[in-house]
Amino acid sequence: MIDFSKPKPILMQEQILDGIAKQVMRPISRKYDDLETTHEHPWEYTNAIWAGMQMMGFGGLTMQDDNEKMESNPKRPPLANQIIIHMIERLSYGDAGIYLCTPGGALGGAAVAAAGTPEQKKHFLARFSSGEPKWGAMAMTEPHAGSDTANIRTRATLSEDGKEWILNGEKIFVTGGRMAGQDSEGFILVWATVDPTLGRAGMKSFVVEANTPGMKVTKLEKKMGIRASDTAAILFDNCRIPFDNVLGDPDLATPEAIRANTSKAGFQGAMATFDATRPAVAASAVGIGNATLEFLKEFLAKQGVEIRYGVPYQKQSAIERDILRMEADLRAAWLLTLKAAWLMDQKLPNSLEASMCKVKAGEVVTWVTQKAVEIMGPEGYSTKHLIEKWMRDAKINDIFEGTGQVNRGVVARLILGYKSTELR
Amino acid sequence: MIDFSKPKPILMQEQILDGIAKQVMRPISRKYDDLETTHEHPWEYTNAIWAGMQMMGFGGLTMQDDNEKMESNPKRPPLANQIIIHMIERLSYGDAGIYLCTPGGALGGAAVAAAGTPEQKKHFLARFSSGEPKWGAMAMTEPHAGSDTANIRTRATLSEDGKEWILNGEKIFVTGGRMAGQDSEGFILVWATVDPTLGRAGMKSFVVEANTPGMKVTKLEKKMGIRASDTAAILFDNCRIPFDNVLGDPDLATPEAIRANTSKAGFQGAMATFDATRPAVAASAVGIGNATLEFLKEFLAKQGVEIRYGVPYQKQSAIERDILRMEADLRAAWLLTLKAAWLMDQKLPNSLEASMCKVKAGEVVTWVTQKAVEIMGPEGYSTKHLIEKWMRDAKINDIFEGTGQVNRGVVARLILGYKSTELR
Amino acid sequence: MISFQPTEEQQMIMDTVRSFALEQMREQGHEAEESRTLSTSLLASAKELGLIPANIPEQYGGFGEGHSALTGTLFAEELGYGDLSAALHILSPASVATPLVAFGTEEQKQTYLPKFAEDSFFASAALVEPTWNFDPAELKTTAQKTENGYVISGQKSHVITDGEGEQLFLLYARDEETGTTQAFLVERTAEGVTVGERERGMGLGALRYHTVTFDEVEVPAAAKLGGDGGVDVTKLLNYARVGTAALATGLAKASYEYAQEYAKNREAFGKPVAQFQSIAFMLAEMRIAVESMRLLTWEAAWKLDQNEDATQAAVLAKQYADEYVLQVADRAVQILGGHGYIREYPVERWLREARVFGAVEGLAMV
Amino acid sequence: MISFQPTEEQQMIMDTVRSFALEQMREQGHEAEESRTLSTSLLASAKELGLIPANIPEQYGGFGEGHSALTGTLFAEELGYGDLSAALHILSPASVATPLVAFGTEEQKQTYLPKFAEDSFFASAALVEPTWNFDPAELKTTAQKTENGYVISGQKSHVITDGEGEQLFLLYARDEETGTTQAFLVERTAEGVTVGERERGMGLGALRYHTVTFDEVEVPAAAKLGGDGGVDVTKLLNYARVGTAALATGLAKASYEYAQEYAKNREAFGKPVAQFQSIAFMLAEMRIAVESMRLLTWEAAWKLDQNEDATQAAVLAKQYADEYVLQVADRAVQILGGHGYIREYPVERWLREARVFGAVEGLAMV
Repeated sequence: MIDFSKPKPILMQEQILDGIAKQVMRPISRKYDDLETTHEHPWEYTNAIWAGMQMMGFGGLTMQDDNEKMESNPKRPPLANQIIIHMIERLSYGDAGIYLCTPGGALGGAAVAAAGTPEQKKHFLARFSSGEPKWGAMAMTEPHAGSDTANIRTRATLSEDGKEWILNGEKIFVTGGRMAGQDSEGFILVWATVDPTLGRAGMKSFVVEANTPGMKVTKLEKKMGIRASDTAAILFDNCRIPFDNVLGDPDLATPEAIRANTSKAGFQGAMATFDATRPAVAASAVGIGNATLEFLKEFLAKQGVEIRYGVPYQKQSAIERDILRMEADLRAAWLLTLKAAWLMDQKLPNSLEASMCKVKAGEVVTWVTQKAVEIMGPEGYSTKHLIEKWMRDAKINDIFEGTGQVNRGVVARLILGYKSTELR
Repeated sequence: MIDFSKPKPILMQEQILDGIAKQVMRPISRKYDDLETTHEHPWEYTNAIWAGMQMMGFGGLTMQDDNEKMESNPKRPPLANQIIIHMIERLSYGDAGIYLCTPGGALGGAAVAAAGTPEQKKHFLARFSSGEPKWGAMAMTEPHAGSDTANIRTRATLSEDGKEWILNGEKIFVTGGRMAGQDSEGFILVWATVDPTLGRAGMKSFVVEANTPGMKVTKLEKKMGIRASDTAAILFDNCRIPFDNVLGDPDLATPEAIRANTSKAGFQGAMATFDATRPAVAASAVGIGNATLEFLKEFLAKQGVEIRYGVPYQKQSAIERDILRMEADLRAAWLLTLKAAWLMDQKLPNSLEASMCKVKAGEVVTWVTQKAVEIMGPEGYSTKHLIEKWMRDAKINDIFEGTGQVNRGVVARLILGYKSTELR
Repeated sequence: MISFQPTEEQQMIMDTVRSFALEQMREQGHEAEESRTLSTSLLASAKELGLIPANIPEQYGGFGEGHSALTGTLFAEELGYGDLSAALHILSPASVATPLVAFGTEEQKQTYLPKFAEDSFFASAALVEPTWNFDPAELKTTAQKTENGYVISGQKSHVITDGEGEQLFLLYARDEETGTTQAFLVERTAEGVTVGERERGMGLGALRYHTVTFDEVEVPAAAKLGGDGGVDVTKLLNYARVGTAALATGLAKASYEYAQEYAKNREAFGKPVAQFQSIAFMLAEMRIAVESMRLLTWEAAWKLDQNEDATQAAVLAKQYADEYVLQVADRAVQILGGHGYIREYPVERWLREARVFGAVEGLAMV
Repeated sequence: MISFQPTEEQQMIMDTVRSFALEQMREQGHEAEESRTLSTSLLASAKELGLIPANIPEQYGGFGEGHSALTGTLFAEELGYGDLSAALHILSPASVATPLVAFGTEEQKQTYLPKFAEDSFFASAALVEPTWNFDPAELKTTAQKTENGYVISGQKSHVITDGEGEQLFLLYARDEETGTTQAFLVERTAEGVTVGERERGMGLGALRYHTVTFDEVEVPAAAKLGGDGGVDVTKLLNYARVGTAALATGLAKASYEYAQEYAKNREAFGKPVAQFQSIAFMLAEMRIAVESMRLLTWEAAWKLDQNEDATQAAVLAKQYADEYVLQVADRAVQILGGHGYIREYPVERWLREARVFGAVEGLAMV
């Protein structure tokens, strides 16, 4: 039955997260935005959310992982992805930059959960639920390969004794790369090719434990927004990791095995990751949008500006018209996101929905925040409110995890039934 | 010196045309829109404009042709294209469907003027300035070649004695094809290939006199708008025309000559035609937009709705905001059009500007008319006003003479310096 | 619990109506528009779909378990996917039945609801007024209380009829006593009712709708829907909002699908035009628009069914649908290029129809 | 006679300023933003461009043949093309000089205009007020007529300064006597003037601007610009509108060009990303936007120079520029993808700056 009522676990979580968003995150939003140059970690938040997560019964923000935990309890319906997107929405409503500092596996964890063997999941993900906060991260983009992920140059070669992989290459735009690779006992999930002549089939992902010799954070980017979160460039210079740290069956990861197999499992692992991470980004976008809209409406109410529903266009004010459009667009983005997460929880294919919600949410939050600054005029542009920050934070959602253009391409290929050779 | 003052000839023309638009065209707009099924010719208009054109000193709406006439008089500045677009704007402000019934060479004439030899211009274009009204038309699109004009299949072969071309093929979407090819002593300018193996180089344009045996109007389309104007499908079945009726030097038009020459002059002739016809379409679009906006503002004024200029967004009504956007967009489209025409009058390259104004005007008139219907609500949707008709008429301007997409492609290739093999 | 899965029963309804839409409604759309006449056999088969009886409880001659706005939107989307003129005609009686079920007094229900099962019975709302800035909250048609009932005067437009036959109107007027908008059951044959000439618009050529004048029409007190308590007009308007939003979703889906098929089959420069990003990305956006129109509509209808305050959700769903149905239909025309402008292809008609959503409020109800 | 050809003199100005913009302004844009300080050598060289003296007649120490809004917009576009923070600072004195030339009494001109040639002299408008819905037609700052002059009270924001030094303000206030907006020449050192902390916004980090409080500031009657006749504030606002529209055009052009170069050089899937329609068509639309912003601005400025009623044209040019500069800058970021979000590349700064146009009125004047 079509139903929009929020399940209890989500309602319970929401109370806690709403409190953290408003009482913990908002008061430090401006501070960590300004502190970008030093990249100080927002411990006020991390400690609070870490405690909150233990309380809520799931430690670490690692997507599919939790679904499996839940499935072990047959009385609980499959909700993990819905819970996660609700969580992300609320934390991003608090502060999208600080949200990205949430302890957990993040994209790295999601990739392990999507493509790892049961042993790997257990081995690599357990850390995120207990002890000190830890972070995961994923390193995919390279200076010369943005959306063209098949063109990755980072190389993984086997050591002579066949017991280790040796990574060489440079990664950029690693969200949380410093937290995961240097500041905690986390790991970085690195995409590399075991043999460039194999194209996409040669692409594999490798778990590199924090502070592994040969891995070095070389740069932290200064960004338009989400400044509380580090965005790292990472160099791999003869970085040696155990043979078993390649995701999936390691014996199938050697160039010889791939040639024998000619499967594209490696790259498809990345694609499966996107099915979870794109709704996550969309949820974050919606969170920023909701924060903006709420603040804006409260601001207008204080100014005596009423927003009426059901008044014909001919009698609306310009602001009313725009606010209604903002609300409808944001709600549309959210419902698309919710459906993508629900499908995933149902173990139904959701690649189309994952890209659709990402396209919509990325575009909507961009215009909603830009419009909000305009509506609030000089007050909107000033740093005395957070609206200007939210506009800066918003824009990344139309860019990372595939730009709006990349995701339109995914949607188009799926609805048209085209391969990427037919439509790029 | 940058200057926006209208020259005298245009001011004088405007008075006459404004009268024709309001007093002759508007009263018969609805009638000829409804009469589409019979395709009766709007003689009320044709007779009036024919008289008016004689009065204004230039007969027949044939673009570059008039510029050359003007140039023969050194005291007159080069204004022909500016005059033409002002004329088209005003007549389309009257009625865009009826405007397309204006006697003259139309696109066929423009093509002759752009690519014909001096003798051909004289021979083929003289008819449009005197005697009974006559029409020209251009036949380019085929059932399986829309924007892909290089893929034209209509074939021109030489007769055995080499004295005639024999045309075979089918053309569709010939604007005014019946007026030009059947109902008057006009002609149809037909694009055909003299040798399909030559690609674009083999493309030539041929003047086919009205009622030449072998040329037959097979169908008149029923359309969303511009219903007063006929849109014909034309069949060429062994249609024989004189050797000299190929535009440009006929001796260079044979497959052998083309192979020896390997020039693309044929197709470039078509492109040169677009430099004149795209601003013409843009001007027509602006005319419809201006009619719509004027009517709408008068309507609103009668309802007591004021449109204020200089009020901050925060104090505007939704309608005010939209009307201001409509006005700015329309004016922008017009200024782009004016610049494209001015460049052409200056004998400066204008392909970029011609496509830019076409993109802008086609899109703007579509949304302006759609928005106007919305603003006027039930009154806008009803056939008791012409607003609904203008919305139907408007849409063709984003389609013919290259869709918005085709023209974006032209703009992109020109600004990026790409060939069509690099960007399509 | 969140779910996007219709019930089995709903799925069956959707499948049935979709077949009807594709096989019968779509088939006659062009001819109906050109001849300005809906096929009578089509309308007869439509009755067999049982939309309206499904919303009428058994004791009043229906077979429904009760009214569901959500089920209604599923139904309406499929009808809009078929043909909008026919859909509006088919849905017309619902805009009287739904308010009757929701607010009718026992007597009103017993008197009127069984009629909806009769073949010759037709009913429609008389809500819209012929003003450019029509606002259901500020009607110009007035109902004055008299000793025995009400005297109603005013003019309505966009009133759907089934020809010259008898017909029941649900007439909305400003109740001068309370200052609220109320609804009255008025027979077409009542004195003072004049059905004017058939109206014409940019689209909906096949739909028969009229201006109707009510000149001091006297009705008994029992004609006021809901008796003394009257109706909650906000709720009725919300039913209309989700209903028209669903129709718009169907129309948008039809346009999107048609354009997609065309783009896959039409070649230019040696490949299908769908392989060009400019076309492919438009199609992707059209798909996203259709999907999100539907979800907003579902959520608003669900809220209505939950008896939650649904006004905001319904208004947003409607405004969103108004905007995007036009954009999707416009792009479908654009993708077909020259062929999109020709009446042989349905997309130009769909564009003309798509514009009605933003221009005229309250054309249908579920 | 219609023409789109600048005069030779104008062309020379444009070429000079464009070189300055590319070689000097663009160069320091990033560093200036990060350090929140405009290069002093840049500002010194800017004076040599002679923008303001060119608008001041010779007898008052300038070398101009008179003020031309059109020439001003040509100038402003190039400055905006260079760097917006620097451009606003450089243009700041013009927002006092232009009104002086246009409306000053002989005495006011003689007193103040020659100062504009002095190196240490700085001037700025105090127009904007710190309210979300700022409306120059309804100022909250008031000027009360007294026996000897006026007492002015109110608060202004976005007042550009040159540091701590002396400075002349052109202060806009509601003249309580006439009920119109009027302008007053007020020295920074006048009693009751308090320059508050430097303001911060999303962009324009290098620009020094402040909230300034005017607390019962007494000025002589001679301080009222234009004497008893006052000023035609509509005309002044129109100068501001075309000036900021021109700045927006320049900023949009910078964004468009940068994105275009990037797209031609950045490869993906084996070819430059500019060869994908989604990118190429965005660039085409950006080019069209820049071109049309410019033409609307030119026409409005031309009308101002013709002494025609230019309000409608100026308002439209401004509103259009506000909208499109944001769209163009946003798309530039989008085309650069991840790199567009990084402060090393200028487009993210340009996006933050682009938003100021729709948010804050009257920042500059030509």
